[in-house]
Amino acid sequence: MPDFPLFPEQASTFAGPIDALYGVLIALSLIFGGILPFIILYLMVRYHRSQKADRRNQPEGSLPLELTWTIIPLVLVLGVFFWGAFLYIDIRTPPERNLEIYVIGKQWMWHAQHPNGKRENNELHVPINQPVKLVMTSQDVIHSFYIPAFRVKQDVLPGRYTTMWFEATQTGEYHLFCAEYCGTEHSRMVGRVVAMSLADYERWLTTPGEIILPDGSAGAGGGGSTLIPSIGDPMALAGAQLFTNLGCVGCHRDDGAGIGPSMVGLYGVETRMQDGSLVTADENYLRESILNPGAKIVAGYANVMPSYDGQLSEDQLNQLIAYIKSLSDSESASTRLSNAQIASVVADELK
Amino acid sequence: MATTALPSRGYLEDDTPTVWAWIKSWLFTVDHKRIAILYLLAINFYFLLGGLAASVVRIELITPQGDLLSSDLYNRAFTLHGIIMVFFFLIPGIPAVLGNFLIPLMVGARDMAFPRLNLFSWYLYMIGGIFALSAAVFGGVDTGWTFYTPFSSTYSNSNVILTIAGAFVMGFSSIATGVNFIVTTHTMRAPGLTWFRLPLFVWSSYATSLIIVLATPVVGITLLLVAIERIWGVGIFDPALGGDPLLFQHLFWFYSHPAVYIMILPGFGVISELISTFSRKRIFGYEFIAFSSMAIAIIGFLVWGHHMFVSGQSVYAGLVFSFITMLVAIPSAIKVFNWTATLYKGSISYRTPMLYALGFIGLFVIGGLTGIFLGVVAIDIHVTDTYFVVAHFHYVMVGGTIMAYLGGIHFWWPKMTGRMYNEVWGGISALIIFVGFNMTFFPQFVLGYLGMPRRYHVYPQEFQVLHVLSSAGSTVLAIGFIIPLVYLTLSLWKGKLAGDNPWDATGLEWTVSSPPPAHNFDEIPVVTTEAYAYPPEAAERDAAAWRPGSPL
Amino acid sequence: MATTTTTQGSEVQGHEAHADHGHAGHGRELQHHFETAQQQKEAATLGMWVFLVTELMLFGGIFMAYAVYRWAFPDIWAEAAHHLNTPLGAVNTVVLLVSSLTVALAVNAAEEGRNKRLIRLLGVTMVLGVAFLGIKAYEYSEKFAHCAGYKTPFAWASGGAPLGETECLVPGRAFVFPEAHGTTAADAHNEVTPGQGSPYQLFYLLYFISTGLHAVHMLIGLSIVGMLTFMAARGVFTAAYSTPVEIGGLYWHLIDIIWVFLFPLFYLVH
Amino acid sequence: MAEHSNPIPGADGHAAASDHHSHGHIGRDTYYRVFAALMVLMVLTVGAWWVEGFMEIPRVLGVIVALAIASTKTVLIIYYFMHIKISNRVTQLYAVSAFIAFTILFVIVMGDYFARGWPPEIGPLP
Ligand code: HEA
Ligand code: HEA
Ligand code: HEC
Ligand code: CUA
Ligand SMILES: [Cu+2]
Repeated sequence: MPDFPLFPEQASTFAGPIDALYGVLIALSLIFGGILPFIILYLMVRYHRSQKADRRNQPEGSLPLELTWTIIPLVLVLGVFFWGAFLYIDIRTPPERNLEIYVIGKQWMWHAQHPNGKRENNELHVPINQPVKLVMTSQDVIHSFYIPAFRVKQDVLPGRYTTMWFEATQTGEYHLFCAEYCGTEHSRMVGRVVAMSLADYERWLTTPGEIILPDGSAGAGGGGSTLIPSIGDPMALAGAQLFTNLGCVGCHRDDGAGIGPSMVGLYGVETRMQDGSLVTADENYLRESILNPGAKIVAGYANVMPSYDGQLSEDQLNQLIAYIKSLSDSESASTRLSNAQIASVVADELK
Repeated sequence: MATTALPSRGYLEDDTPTVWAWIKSWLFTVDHKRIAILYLLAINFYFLLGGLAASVVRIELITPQGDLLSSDLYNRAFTLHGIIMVFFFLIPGIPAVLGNFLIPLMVGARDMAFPRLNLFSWYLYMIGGIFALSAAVFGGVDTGWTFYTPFSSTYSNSNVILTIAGAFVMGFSSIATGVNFIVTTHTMRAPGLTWFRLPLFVWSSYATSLIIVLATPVVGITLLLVAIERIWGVGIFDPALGGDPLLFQHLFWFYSHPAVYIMILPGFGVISELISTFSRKRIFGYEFIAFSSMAIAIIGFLVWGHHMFVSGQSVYAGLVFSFITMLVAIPSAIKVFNWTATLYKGSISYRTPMLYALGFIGLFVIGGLTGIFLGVVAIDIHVTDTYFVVAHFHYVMVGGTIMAYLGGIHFWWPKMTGRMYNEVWGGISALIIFVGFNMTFFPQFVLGYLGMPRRYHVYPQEFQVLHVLSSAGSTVLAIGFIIPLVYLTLSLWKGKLAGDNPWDATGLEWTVSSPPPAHNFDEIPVVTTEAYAYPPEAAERDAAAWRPGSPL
Repeated sequence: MATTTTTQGSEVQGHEAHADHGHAGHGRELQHHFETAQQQKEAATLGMWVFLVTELMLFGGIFMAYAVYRWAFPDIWAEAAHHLNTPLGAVNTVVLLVSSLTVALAVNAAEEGRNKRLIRLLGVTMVLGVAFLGIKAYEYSEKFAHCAGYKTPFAWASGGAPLGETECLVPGRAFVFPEAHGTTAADAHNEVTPGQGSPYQLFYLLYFISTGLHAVHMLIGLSIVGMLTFMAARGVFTAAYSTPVEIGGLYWHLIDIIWVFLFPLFYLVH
Repeated sequence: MAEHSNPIPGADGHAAASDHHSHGHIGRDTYYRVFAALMVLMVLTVGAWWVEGFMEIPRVLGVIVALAIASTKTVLIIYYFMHIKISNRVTQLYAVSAFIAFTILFVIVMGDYFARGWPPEIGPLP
């Protein structure tokens, strides 16, 4: 990196458009912030008391003038607003197909989990030319995930998910900052984002690395590479394991014959609640259903599901959600194994 | 009704026999002018304290490592800086000092409508200040001035409650001032002084009071809830306890955005007075300036969410807030253009207050225009919580409000004290402040766009050059702030007598003696002219009277 | 004209719109800085109204929080509200409405210069105010008694009948919301909702904060009315000078208005 | 500017104020009638709540009914008991200003929450 940059690197698809808008705003500011002082300076000198000048017929006000300098700035800012608004909608609308990475912020580190279960701390490896969607939450206070070179930032809140997406365009290492003040070591909640080619990324995914859980303990083994071909998504696999271990299967049977509704095909679909409302089963809904099942009761079922609040770490919650999501994934649905099968595979793997 | 009329005794004079009686005559005064002086002393003390904290922050930031302060201390330093500067300096600043002193004089009244409430508000201010100070002394606070939950309500282990108590009490002080201004403006105006004959300073103070009255209670109760959450461990804003942190942000910014207009509107009022006086002509577009103050006060209530663009609020809300933020800039633009137009065909003199006024326009325009950058959501996503924001608000708060405050203090100094200050030093320090200010804060725009997050105590190496530049600038700035302190103080003894109207200004406050008599007016004046009623030939005469050697 | 420095000494006080100020003094007093009594009265009334605006916004913050959470947890709200003592709340509402009437009549009496009637009405108002606070205190202590494990505050004081189930509706670490009755059968899983982090607690938190803040305002209101009674007894008010009664009355009505909203919002939820 | 541009009559300096001593007057019987109305409304609120206990009506409706009744009571109290009926325009404006400010707060905040839903999502756009 150069030692004295004046402009940040452009390393994502957003960087160009945002910098362009920024440039326009600077130009606009130069018109007002540059010309206006010039006019003032001119008037200051021209009409300084020591200057001979015509001071008769002073105007006291003028409606046309007032309208001019009301309407012109108004039109300009509205123009800028609409430009910015469309850009904003882009920034907030991830494309359909994307690589989903879970991010957990905690005082004072970032913890990321890739789709195959590979985890990393204070680093984020992403492929370039590939939309990446981060699904983020916090374990304690509000943080903010900020990659200046990508021009993206999103607060990370405790107790819910926020998302953010970007598409890196250049390989390289970039700053990762926590931008929302979060306590003592806020300024050390930094890391780096490594953008690499897709091939490198895939290779990186399969290299085993030590897993450090958010609570600081080291988990076992690498990215579970051997399982990927046979089962697919180890994140979901871990979730499946939990689903069995926590006894969810007891009520949520895939055939729908349990006390609770089946999880198959649940994610992303609208479900009818007892009070008649329709709720889309997204991450937040799933999360709420697990932590606070009584909040929304599915029509036709009783409010008997216990709350798992306080019994699951954010990690485990993410895994459960990934598992439930995998049950709706149309592609994987055909190759999907039943709960029991997964459990047995897991059991084998753990031996 | 008492009859001891001592018409020409200045409000500063005393016939108190003992020191104790003298102290009492100040501490129990209900005279709005004395209360203004009490405020002046207290507020300037807090400014120095806040400045000291800023200096500590700037020194620490010279190097990218955290070598001077621990991260804990650094967090406490900028929090102290922010809280003191916002709650104890800038919000009460112009209203409580200049407003208290001038509003009754300007509307031709003998005092505020509620003089004892006025004194009470000073005591509230002092009590609030003592809370905040003791919080700092007993270990400080590290939440940032925004008190975001759940950090402030659950995680921080610093003196949050004490500080909140300070801000809460201070809030009621500013409510008291606001109520007083509103009622005074409505009921105490001299005969003939219609709304459209009021000086623009009164208009803008009125708009300010409106915001104070409507918004301050909300932040009061919000902070109270945070304190309750902390004390009893019950959650309104902490998701772990069942609440929603965004609700806090909504409630906080519902006050704190309008609060930035509490800070700037009185400044607008001062600038209107200065520009007109030192151009020796009527202000251009009086009604537009007056109504734009009210427009800012009202529209200002609709934009608070622009502080929450990346907080997780809905996309719709983001778009709406962004849109209205664009609108709120327009009234400010109207003001700036009208001030500029006032200069045209005037007879401009570069007296110290005018230098501050011109500096104000330049800096406020930069600050305001970068506010537009921030209001455009797409840009804000990148620059929010970076030094770009820091630079923006220092340009409007320091470059705007403090310039106006200093300009106003210089302008009315002869009225308040009866003496003139040293004009040469005045000009010099205004220049130093202008240069130092730009040196300090302009690099921060660049830093911010590069991605330097705010509230960072250690930072990547490549930002150092700009940080050093900024710190160097802040030294210059500090010098610029200390010089007026010196010559203004000296002028109390050394300054030459000012006379009733040293600037040849219009306005009722200039018709009474300097310093004004204790009860302001012997006879309540009857107003028959508009504000800024300079005769059409005033500028011409003034220019004609200029000889080499008379003041610039 | 008095000079300001003498004002704080021997001079008698007129009135002040702010509730925190004393009202000692006698005779109708025109403060030195006002020109006419009419002006003084207008200032006082407007001042009080502006102050009431800030009071409303103070409660506005709480109402906002209430709105958000009620919208978020409608069922929980309904269930939680059933544990409040609605009859007592209703009685209290009536008590306050009656006191509003007596205050309005008192202002009327003051305007007409009927001092005896004024004192009587103010007295009745105070009795009603105290009754309101008494009932409120009983409601509160009932909740605290439940936390301590007793059915009623009296049982608590005398060590009497214990409460059958665990219930503690006072927000804090001990908060326990009793098992929902009437919902589907013996569900072993649906344990008692613990204190921390349940929206039930949010309901009670908001309930205690808003009624508590309201009770504080009641206390201030009572002392204002007390002060007015005292002044009336000293014969301060005449048909021509009754502004303090009027603005004191405004404050009392405000307290009433706030309760008018608190009652349906907390006690009448389905 | 000429005097006639004064937008707020009756609140002008005391010169103007003194023309305005005799505001209206509210008689005692009015107070009694208002009180009776308040009592009726009181019964209505509790009654509505009681009825809602048996009837299945949308929850929102119940809230609206309760708030409408409370607002009516408030208007009665403010208008008659608090003399807004016979106050000057400025006082009347201030009396409504708090409600306007609260409405702004309420509409915008609830708007944001509606758009996000509960549990809150980032926004309506995925
Ligand atoms: C005195 C205080 C003050 C003032 C007056 C302003 C004025 C404005 N502010 Fe500022 N602001 C703050 C103090 C202030 N601000 C503070 C303290 C913060 C940070 C809080 C924190 O997080 O700690 C902040 C943060 C802040 C943000 C949030 C940034 C973030 O955290 O992400 C935004 C976003 O929209 C913003 C916008 C604006 C706008 C649009 C104006 C407008 O009112 C400006 C209008 C003025 C002009 C536009 C200039 C004059 C006009 C012309 C010369 C004509 C030409 C104009 C056009 C063509 C438009 N401000
Ligand atoms: C009115 C408001 C105001 C004013 C005047 C200032 C003035 C200054 N501010 Fe301030 N600032 C804020 C309001 C203000 N600031 C706010 C609200 C924040 C956000 C806080 C937060 O994040 O929570 C902030 C944050 C902030 C930061 C960012 C910290 C961070 O995010 O990490 C920085 C860094 O450069 C800074 C610098 C300065 C400087 C150099 C000045 C200079 O202008 C100061 C110049 C004055 C002096 C130097 C005093 C001179 C006198 C002496 C030094 C004499 C010694 C003293 C005695 C004898 C008692 N400020
Ligand atoms: C005692 C039985 C029981 C157990 C154990 C149980 N659930 Fe449930 N669950 C239910 C019932 C009944 C419902 C439907 C009623 C409701 O929405 O609360 C439900 C609903 C859900 C829903 C919402 C489904 C929809 O269709 O919208 C999710 C998601 C869910 N459970 C996940 C889990 C997970 C994950 C676990 C284990 C950690 C689990 N449940 C354990 C009984 C159970
Ligand atoms: Cu995490 Cu700042
Ligand atoms: Cu703002």
